[in-house]
Amino acid sequence: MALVLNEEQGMLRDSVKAFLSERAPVAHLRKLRDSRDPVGFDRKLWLQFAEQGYSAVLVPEAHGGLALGAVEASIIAEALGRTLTPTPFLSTAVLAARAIARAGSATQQAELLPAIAAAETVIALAVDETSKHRPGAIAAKATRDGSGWRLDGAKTFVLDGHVAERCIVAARTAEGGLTLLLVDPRAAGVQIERTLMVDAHNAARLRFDGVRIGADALLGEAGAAGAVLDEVLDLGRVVVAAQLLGLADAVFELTLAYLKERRQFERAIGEFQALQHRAAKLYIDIELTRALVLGALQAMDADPAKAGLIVAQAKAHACTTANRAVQEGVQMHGGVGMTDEFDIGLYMKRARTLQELLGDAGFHADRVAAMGGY
Amino acid sequence: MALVLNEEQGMLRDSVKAFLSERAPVAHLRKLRDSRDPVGFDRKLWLQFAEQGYSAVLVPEAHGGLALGAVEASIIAEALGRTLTPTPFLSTAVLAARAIARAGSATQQAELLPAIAAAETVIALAVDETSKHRPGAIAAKATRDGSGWRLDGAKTFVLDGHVAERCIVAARTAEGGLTLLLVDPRAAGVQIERTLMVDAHNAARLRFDGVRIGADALLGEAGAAGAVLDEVLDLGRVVVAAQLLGLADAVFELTLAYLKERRQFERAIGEFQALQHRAAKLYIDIELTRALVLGALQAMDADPAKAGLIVAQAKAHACTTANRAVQEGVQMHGGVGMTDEFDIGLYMKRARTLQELLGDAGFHADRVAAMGGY
Amino acid sequence: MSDLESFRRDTRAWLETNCPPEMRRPVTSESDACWGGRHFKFQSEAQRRWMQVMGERGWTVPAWPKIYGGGGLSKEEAAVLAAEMRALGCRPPLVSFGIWMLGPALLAHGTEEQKLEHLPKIARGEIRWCQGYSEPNAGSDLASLATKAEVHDDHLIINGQKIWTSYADEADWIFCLVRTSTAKKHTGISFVLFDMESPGVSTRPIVLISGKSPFCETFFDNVKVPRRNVVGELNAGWTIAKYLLTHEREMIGGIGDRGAVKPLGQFAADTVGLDEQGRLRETTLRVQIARFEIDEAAFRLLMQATGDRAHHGMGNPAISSALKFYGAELNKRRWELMASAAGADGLEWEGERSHDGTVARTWLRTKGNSIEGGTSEIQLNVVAKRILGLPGA
Amino acid sequence: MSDLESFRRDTRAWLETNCPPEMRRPVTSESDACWGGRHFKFQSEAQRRWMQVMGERGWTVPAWPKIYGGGGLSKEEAAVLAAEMRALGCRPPLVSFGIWMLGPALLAHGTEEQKLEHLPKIARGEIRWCQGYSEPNAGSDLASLATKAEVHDDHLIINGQKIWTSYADEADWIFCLVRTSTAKKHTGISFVLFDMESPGVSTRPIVLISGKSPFCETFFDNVKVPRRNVVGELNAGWTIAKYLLTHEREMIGGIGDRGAVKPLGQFAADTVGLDEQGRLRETTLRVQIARFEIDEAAFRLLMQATGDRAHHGMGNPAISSALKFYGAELNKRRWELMASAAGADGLEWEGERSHDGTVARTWLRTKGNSIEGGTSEIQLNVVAKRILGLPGA
Repeated sequence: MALVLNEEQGMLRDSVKAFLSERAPVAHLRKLRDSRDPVGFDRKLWLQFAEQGYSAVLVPEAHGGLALGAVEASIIAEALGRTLTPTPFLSTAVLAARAIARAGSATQQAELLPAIAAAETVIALAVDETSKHRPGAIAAKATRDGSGWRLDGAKTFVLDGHVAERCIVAARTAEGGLTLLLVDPRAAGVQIERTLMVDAHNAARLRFDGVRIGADALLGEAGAAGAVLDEVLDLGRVVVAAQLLGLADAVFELTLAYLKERRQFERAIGEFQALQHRAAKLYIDIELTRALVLGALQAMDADPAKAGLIVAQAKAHACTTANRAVQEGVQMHGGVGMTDEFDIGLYMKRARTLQELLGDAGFHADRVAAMGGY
Repeated sequence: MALVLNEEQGMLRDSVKAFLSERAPVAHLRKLRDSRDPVGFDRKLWLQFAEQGYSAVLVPEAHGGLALGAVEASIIAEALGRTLTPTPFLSTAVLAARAIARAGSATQQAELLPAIAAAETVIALAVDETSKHRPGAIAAKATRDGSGWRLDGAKTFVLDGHVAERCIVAARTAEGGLTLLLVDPRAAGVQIERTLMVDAHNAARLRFDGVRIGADALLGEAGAAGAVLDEVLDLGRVVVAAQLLGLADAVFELTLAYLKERRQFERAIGEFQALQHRAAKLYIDIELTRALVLGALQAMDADPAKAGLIVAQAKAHACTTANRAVQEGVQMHGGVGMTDEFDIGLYMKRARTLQELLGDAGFHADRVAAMGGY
Repeated sequence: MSDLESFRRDTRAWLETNCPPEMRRPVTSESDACWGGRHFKFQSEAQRRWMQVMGERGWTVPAWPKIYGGGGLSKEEAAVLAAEMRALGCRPPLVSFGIWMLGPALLAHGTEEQKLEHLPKIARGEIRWCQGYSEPNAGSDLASLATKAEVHDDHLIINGQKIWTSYADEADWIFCLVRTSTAKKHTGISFVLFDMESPGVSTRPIVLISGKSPFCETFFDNVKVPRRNVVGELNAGWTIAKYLLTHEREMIGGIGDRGAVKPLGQFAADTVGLDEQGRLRETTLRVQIARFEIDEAAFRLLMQATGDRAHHGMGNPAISSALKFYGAELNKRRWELMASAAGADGLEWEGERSHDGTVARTWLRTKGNSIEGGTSEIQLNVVAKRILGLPGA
Repeated sequence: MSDLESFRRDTRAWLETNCPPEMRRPVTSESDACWGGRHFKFQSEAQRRWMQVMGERGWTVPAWPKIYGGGGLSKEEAAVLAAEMRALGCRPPLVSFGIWMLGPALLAHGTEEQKLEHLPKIARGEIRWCQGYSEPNAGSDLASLATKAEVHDDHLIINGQKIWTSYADEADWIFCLVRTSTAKKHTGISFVLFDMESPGVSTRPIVLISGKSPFCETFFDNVKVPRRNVVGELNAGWTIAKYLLTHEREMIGGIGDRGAVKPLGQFAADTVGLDEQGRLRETTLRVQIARFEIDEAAFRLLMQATGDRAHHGMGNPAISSALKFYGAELNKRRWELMASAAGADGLEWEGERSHDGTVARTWLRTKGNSIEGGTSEIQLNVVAKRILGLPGA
């Protein structure tokens, strides 16, 4: 497949970019942050996502969705990376939508997927338990309890966890297999703590103490959720990589404009060769990420089970590039880049979170080595 | 202790630099290489080392030596790094001298140390068995055989191994401890293969097949040579680090001169800011190495048993700096730097060998982490 | 007993008597520092008293001449005092830009009248100073500053704006670079002192990406300053500014050296955990931290070597630019790695568990290290030119 | 069946009949390449025959017009031929600077006479060309070249020296940049062709740090060249040179892509070994290789994406500079890591075990990747200016 967007994808890219730069530019995030908004995103904007079809991108047609792929979901995520707009897109329309579409029962799908497509719900995925992403070491326990289940454990870094209507919780059964459970956060034994994050996006810590869950709340088969979880996480990773790419693009544009405009020593600072070479290298890194991410997205859409390596490569590369972009961005802006008034700091903060999310460059480099047999 | 050379050390530095730049500048190595010299170093020059006292630097006074320390040995090694002069200084006057002084019997010391001081012998240390330095995994076997020993195994990267009169071979006894054996390379069962190296310095592979060794050839106690070997290796490492420092200095001087002299686009290439910044960073790296290596040398002289961490840091840092120096050196010289006629390639080759010798940057970074408990 | 030994004995005895026990506890936060000045809120009576008794003795500025409020100590005596204070764990009685920056500048360039007027008040902590250098369009290229001072017979009228004036909102006086001539870029600058309570002065705090900061924007609207408040010759302030910039660089160089903080490897071992072989679970992080610790050790030794060389009359003063560059970059690396080791926990911005986001905020704050006090790019230019002798450009 | 399909069928049939079995084996070393020319020593009769039959058909240069010795194929047909050759494993029948460089330049800038004289000989492998661009004092700044051509009525007299002329000692003719006017730097250069057997031409091979090389120094001592051998206008050779430089860059860009070589991680696993967890024993190397492989994957995809974009009429042609830069740096990194993974064994320079020092020599040779064909610094300048639009300097 050619490593370029097709015509429909190009149109989607243009429309979502226009939509977000008009309705939710960086000032939108700033306002939510400064007003200490209790929800952390704009519910009206989220409904507009449904009007545009963005929240329905991964939902099957039978449930009111567009049944598009990772490439299209990432076009939206990339645009969100450019404007830093907080929405439940990743948690709900990507991670939850894919988990439910892949593993949900007919009843669950009929109940939840149309709601996702319509942006009428927020569903969070709870995987991480330690400060670093380590999905191989999930310790939350799902214990059989009569006809249903009992859930014990704690989750951290749960995106949109404090406003979700449902949580998909990954837990381990007594036999050691992974299980996904649909949990109502209002159930007895669930404790929710919103964590205010550096990037002013949503996250929460959840505790489950003997939470009772009906048999119908199992997402897929007990103890057999490993493959589904792998696919959902890989999808999330490559979508986050695309978001990092959009972020890096936006930061680089800001920086390049500043290099041309800011004058010191009687010339534009962009005339200084040391900065020129650094800018050129950063440009090349961004182009490398762009090609690799698109390759990973196409691989994900072709066959998720075979995309593990390139997804790991893409997430690692995107993390490194975005990190470099924000570091160079702040440094090249000098003092003004250090002020909260200027947007570039918001990009640096968001890049930090997106790097950590679903495994950082080091985590994925380790996977690349392991998959390469060394 | 102040991190500067004292007056005597300063004098030694000046004298050895003058001696080598007069008697054995880079052309000396080139001549040995181009003539495919079977010995690989100049025996007359080695005798002159004795006249200057250089070969006696680490030999105790009782055996005709100067009884100086790692700092002084490294002053000589640093100068050798500048001129790339091949000599048995490291193998014989540093590694063997320290091993014998620390672990040798009175008889052994009386026989060998004066010969080292007088540069009348060459003694090689044989430790490595694999392509990467891994002293923790020595597999050569020393088996009791009547009153003496029997040696089986293979060694690689043995400096001066093809011209040595004796080899100090590290082997493991049946109980698992390390033992040092003084082996006569002419003994039955010893096979020697000179390996022609990229840097035109001496090295060999040795094989020992049932080599019989008298009880008097044991250096120290059987199975208890671990601590001595650690000290000897650490001494070698920091001396090699100093050699890399001298090499980096010389390469940087060459490069800096070229930056000032070579003109392109109507100006000296050293006017281009991108090159200026790279040169400035390289300068700083070299100064960092200089300070760290001197600190490690002083620590080694104060108490070798406590110097492990800083020695590892110094060798790692020196490897990284010298590598950067030769890479930048060749690149900044452009085409001419790629020609064999020009000296800079010889520095790049020598840097490669010295990096590999006694553990590269990665090996020592790993030790730093292990000693730091992480 | 030598004079120095008896000085040591007397000093120790005096310190033991006069330094309050509260002032012998380790400094734990920036707010423990005593800055003095008209409006300073002392943390405790002990803090006030410690500043006062030391100020009376001139030991807040031990090496300044007594006539200017200093201790009049020789270099050796000052070293003994410092050593004894360290031995007893005495906190610095007073910190200020007056002591670090203005004092040395006035001693070198001020008139007798200026010295007598300002230095004793600095020594006693009566007047707190801030510095007015950078402007929105004069950062790295400081000499292009535009704050204008009209020169009249006996006064100047100042109009313009400064930025990055630390603690301007708490300072009593400012030392400030202003343009008194537009004829030439570097020679049209003057160094002036004035009271921040002068009509027409206003300040606005700057919020950084890391949160609140001591920095301000400072605005001058027809501020009238007596002509005698110009230090050095009119239009010759650039010499003083350059002197102070080098001075500042040396102070900031120490930033990369954080010996007191828990070693990174141990921090990471606590947050990330070790595997069965006792290695950090995150392999890449482990390698990066080991390399960082190697570079950190080298930097610590280079700092020490630079001091030792200076002590032996060796070394190039421009090395301070090299140290400033490397120290800043090293500290940024340290906090990138800290942030990475802290993982998701380190992303928290408020709340008790994260101590109001210490990791995230410090990580962000360190990004300024390579900008403030001369950018990393400027330092590399200086190294290239003044140490390596590379040609202009 | 479409025309293209029948072309495919015919082509395959012809190749199956005419391509000798020896010429269908994979190329294993540089010496397998057929360069043609007056003095070329064919490796085998099969090699000679394969060049000949393909040359007669014009398929050594399938897209050139038939009148100039080419195959006259459309873009689509040429792609089919390439695909079928790949499918059968046919080796390239002829490689040469005439095909890659001079041919395209002549097609674009040559006179009819020049095309008819030179192109068919290139196509049939009769004349082997070398290029004379760089000089000892004109490397990155090629336009400052000094090789002088005195212009007479019907001939030029050339004096000077070229360097890095690949295979000059085996070439029959040279295409060469010479200075025909000193009035202006860029506009005083002419592009000339002449026979290497002309009196006054001599060559000297260059030994590289990696050993023997195809490069030569080439000296011109009063070499007489007919005036009609100037390509394009007199003093307007710089246009052709720039065209060829971009062309060269695109070719060299592929250098970073070494899909065929054994993956680094596997090479290291073999040389260094794995621990009980199946990880490379050298932790740092493991992390560095993983990062390399990630960047390598990205580069491979960027190469592909660049092709795909060009195919869709998108993309900036200056991207070739970005690819050249990154490809060269990547290949250097690859071989630094190869050398490190090979350890002491990789230091050997001669002898069977090391295949005469393949690792060490290749490692050294790659250092030239970021110098030849335009240094990395020049490529970054181009990216900064032509893609990012950063201002002059």
